[in-house]
Amino acid sequence: MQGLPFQPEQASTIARSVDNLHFFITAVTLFFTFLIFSIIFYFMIKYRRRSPGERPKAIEGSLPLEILWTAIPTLIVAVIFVWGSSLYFQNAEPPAGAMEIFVTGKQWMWKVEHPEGQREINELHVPLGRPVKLTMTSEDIIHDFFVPAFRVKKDVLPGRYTSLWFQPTKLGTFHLFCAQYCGAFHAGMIGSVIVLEPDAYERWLAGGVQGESMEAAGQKIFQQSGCSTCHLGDGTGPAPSLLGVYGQPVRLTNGQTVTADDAYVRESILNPGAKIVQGYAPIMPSFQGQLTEEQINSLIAYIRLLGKEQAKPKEEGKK
Amino acid sequence: MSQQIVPVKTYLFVFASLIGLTLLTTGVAFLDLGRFNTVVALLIAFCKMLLVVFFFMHLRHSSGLVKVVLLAGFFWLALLISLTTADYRTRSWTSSPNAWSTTAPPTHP
Amino acid sequence: MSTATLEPRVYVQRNYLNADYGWRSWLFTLDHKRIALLYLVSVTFFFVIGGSFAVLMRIHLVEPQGALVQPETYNKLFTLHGIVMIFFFLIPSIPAVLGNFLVPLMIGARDLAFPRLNLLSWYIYMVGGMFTLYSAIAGGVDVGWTFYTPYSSTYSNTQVTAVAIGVFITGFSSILTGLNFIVTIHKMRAPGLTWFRMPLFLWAMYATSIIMVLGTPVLAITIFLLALEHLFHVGIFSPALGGDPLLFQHLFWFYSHPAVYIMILPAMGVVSEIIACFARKRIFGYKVVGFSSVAIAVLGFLVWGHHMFVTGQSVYAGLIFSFLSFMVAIPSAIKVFNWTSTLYKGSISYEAPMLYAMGFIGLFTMGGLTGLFLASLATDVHLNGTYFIVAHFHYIMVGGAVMGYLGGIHFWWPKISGRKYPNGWAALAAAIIFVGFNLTFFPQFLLGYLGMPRRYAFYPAEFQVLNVMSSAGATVLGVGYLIPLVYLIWSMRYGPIAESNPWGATGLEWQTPSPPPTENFAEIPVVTEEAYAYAEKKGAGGD
Amino acid sequence: MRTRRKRGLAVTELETHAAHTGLAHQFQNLDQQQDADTLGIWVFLVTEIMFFGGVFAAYAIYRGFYFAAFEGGSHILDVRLGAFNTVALLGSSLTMALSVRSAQSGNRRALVLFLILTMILGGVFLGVKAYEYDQKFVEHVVPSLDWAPEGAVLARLAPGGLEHAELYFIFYFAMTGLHALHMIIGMGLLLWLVLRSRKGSFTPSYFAPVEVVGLYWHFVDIVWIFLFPLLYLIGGRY
Repeated sequence: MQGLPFQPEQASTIARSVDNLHFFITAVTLFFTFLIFSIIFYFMIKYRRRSPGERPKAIEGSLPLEILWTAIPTLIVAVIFVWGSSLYFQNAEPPAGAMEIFVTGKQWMWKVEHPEGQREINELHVPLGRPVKLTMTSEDIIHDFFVPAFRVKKDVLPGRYTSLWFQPTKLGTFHLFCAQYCGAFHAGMIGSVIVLEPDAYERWLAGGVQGESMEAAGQKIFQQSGCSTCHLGDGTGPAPSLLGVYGQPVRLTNGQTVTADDAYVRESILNPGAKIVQGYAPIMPSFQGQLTEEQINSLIAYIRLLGKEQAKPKEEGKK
Repeated sequence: MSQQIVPVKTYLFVFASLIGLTLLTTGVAFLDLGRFNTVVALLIAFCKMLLVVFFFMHLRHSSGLVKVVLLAGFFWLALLISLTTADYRTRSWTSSPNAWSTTAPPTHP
Repeated sequence: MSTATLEPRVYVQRNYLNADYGWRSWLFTLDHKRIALLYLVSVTFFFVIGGSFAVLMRIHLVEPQGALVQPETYNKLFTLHGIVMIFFFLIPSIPAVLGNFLVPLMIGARDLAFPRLNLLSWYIYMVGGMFTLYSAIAGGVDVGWTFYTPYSSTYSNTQVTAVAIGVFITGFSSILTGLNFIVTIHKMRAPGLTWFRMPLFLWAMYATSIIMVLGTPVLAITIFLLALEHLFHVGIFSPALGGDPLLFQHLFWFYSHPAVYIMILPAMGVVSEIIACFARKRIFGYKVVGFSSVAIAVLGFLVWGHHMFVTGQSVYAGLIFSFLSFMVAIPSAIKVFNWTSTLYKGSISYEAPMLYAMGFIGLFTMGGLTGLFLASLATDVHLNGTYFIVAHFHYIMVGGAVMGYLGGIHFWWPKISGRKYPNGWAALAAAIIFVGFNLTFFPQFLLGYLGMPRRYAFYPAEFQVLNVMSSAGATVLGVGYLIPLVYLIWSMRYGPIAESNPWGATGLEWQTPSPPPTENFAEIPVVTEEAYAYAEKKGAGGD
Repeated sequence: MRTRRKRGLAVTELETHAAHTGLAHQFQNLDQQQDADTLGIWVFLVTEIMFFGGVFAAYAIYRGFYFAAFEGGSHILDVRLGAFNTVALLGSSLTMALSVRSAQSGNRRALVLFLILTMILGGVFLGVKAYEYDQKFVEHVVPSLDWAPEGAVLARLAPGGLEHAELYFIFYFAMTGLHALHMIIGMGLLLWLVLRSRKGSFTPSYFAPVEVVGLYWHFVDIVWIFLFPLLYLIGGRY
């Protein structure tokens, strides 16, 4: 169903399915509201007091009725629970091949970086019909990335990555709101998501302010910050090689294994002592406070690239 | 309220056990039991608590209601801790980027 | 008036109101009924304060760019509205006013188990209130009543510490009240008053007390840690030192979700009393209704994570919390069905308290059912943090709890004051409140679904129509709340004298004179029948 | 309400009721009052469990995250002092239990003696605690106020990450501080008991205040029983 009064636009693949559940619960709500209201009105008129001394017979209650009206709501909420949860889980993970965009929230703006290097503020350009995954973090406090037309929302937390994904199904400009109160101009932390035809998107990426790609920026930081001195590609340096590492399990000195994901890479940059790769000494200095969130994002983008392109055969996990 | 007068000997015996357990828990800390160091320490603390509660605080002679009240306290504390850790423990089950999932090693390394 | 004192009057019964005079006799009283009146005056004061903040907000939101104040001021308005209404009005409203007045009367005792503690709770509450008022006067606070870190701990430079101290202190008032009720209900019931002969209001107060006693300390320690972080800039909940902001949310909602049940359970108790009385019927499924109160109190502790579905909580924890949130809906539904069935073959009259009770059922039903949208993971993602939430919890906490509170005040007013109020005005006020409430908050459901986030000082123009409707409704609602204030105060002096049992209700409190004497019962009563033995009662209503 | 009553007429039955020693007017008899008092203090202790429970829960989460840092922080503390304090506090619990016993059996001299002994042991605990706090300033491991660990201390804290070690010390001070605050309140209550029992207020049929304060004191002891291993004994000491 679409185009009802007081219905927000459906502009993503999940919007329709979320709305279907929404309408189902609305139907349940309306049904029971009218049921209760009409029974009450009926009883209040039918059993109104006719004489002041009236003493109606006591009714204890009724076990079958109690069971009935425990069972029916239980059944209905079970349906809603299963429906809502499965919908949520189906959409919890982005499909493979989703394009990735980095989003950084700060009081009171949204900063967006496309892997190709295009940057924008309070605007997010995306192509129609392609799944888009946002990797989000905050520079200060908790914000929340909310696009009503896509029915997606996720808090953006400092010191941590969260993500959401959507696949736009409609061209146009849609509201982007901050939905987690973040101080004085919380209401001003709004922007728009602009959905373009894929070729228009390509044109947009190419045009405007030319920035270098995130990987290229990351590579520069990798050199300038001295990462490349120790993280030698052939693994002979004092620090592990980063080739083929991203996305793969890494064994640590304490015997545990972690996956080298965004969070791990980020932590290793900011708090290197926390998880040392087996066979290496904890000698890396912390880069806490020396790199901006955007620089870290670029570094991660570069390390992803290293992970993708030249996987070392020895440690490669089969998938 | 405890109507019974507990013999001094019982109190002294409980006290001696408490001291013994204190020395034990301190001693065990100097042994390498891996993750069991924490388990043993908490177990000993729990035993000490039971001794204090049952003997010094006369729970032994208290009404069932008081026992239920105390149990409710611990039950709710368990709810608070278990449901909170349910979040932290399951964050690493998804592959979406999630700093806390990997920042968090198991509670008892 | 002057002749009244000269006239040799008929014997005026000694009661708790005329037992003693002077401010000392009130401020140092140990009488639960007088302490209840102290609370009545103070919660009314805080209601007016919190309400005026709401009025300012609704006026401000008439225009998309904001009609009245700066965004910073708007943020302070909604913060103080929330804090004052929740911690200083809703939580103490029914428990501390009606509960204090009625619990000893209903169980046939002379006072609560610990009268000094009871007075102390009021002082603690007032001290907490003073800190909060101070923070409002000294520049306000803008962190929202939820105090989310790290904004509250590190970034806000408003009066966070003062308000944290205020909330911390007030928490102990609620803990002590809950403790007092639990002990009183366990240990001081009159002979013959078994658990299953207790009025359902007492069951509700008992369930509420459980939450107060078990939940509030966690809020206290959380606010304490927050204040510590705010004062010393250490990283308990802020990521700068490795703290986790979500941990604050867990600890905060561990109390603050059950706190919703602190507000609604007592109102459910009040409604049970009123419906039984005005339908002249025993509550349908008495035991089920009683146990469902306790079930709500217990299950209410297991659902806090539904406030955190989009905050980065693990999806599996979200699954558990979603499931448990649906569970807690069931006892609430059972209650509504049982109240409705109580009317069946009753003898129903429509005095003002009954109208409030019916209003409660209607609004609570809508509020409860809209909760289903928020317990369900997929729909909550869209609605979380929008006006849908605002509408939902106002339906529960204002439509439900305040309706119940007003119903209770109207029901027991003859007992409390010894006077009657004009029933016509009261019925009119109930109708105006019901209509005004729906006009104010129903548009907010639509706003939320359309995607307007809450706590916005200004908003895109497309949301204006619904916002204007909501503001217009708020003026109706405001008038509705003012009317009872006027006629209840009027009735204290000019209202007709109330008999001891004007509604013909069962319950020990109606067996005492109106108003009751200080010691409640000259002789401790012996209970021989169930709570709502309306069928056995002979004769006409009223005596 | 229109007729002002004279004050004299306002005398209620409260006073006649209270003539009974220690029986408050709202109770029917001493048994009921004692039952209520006992239940009241236990319910209060449950609120205390939840109060400390909140900070214990937070501690548990962070200890899981930053075990190495917490281990390092723990090793800065002096186990001997912690163990000594545990023994002192357990001793005070013993003397407290004996005070209640003396009150039960109506031995007023023993009651006063044991109460004073409890206070002395509590004082010893607080003294040692104060010394430990002072040491933290010497070692510059007081979060926010004096945080500049150096030398051996720094070497011990560094592997787990300094800012996480600071988190450990926040919990150290918050938890022991709250505990010490409860001790100080308990000492005040003990003093009040000593004064009352010297006046002979307590009899074998009425000693609820002694019992109630005793339960509170034991609870504070239990908190420490958990704090000791959780703060002093993290990880191996070998």
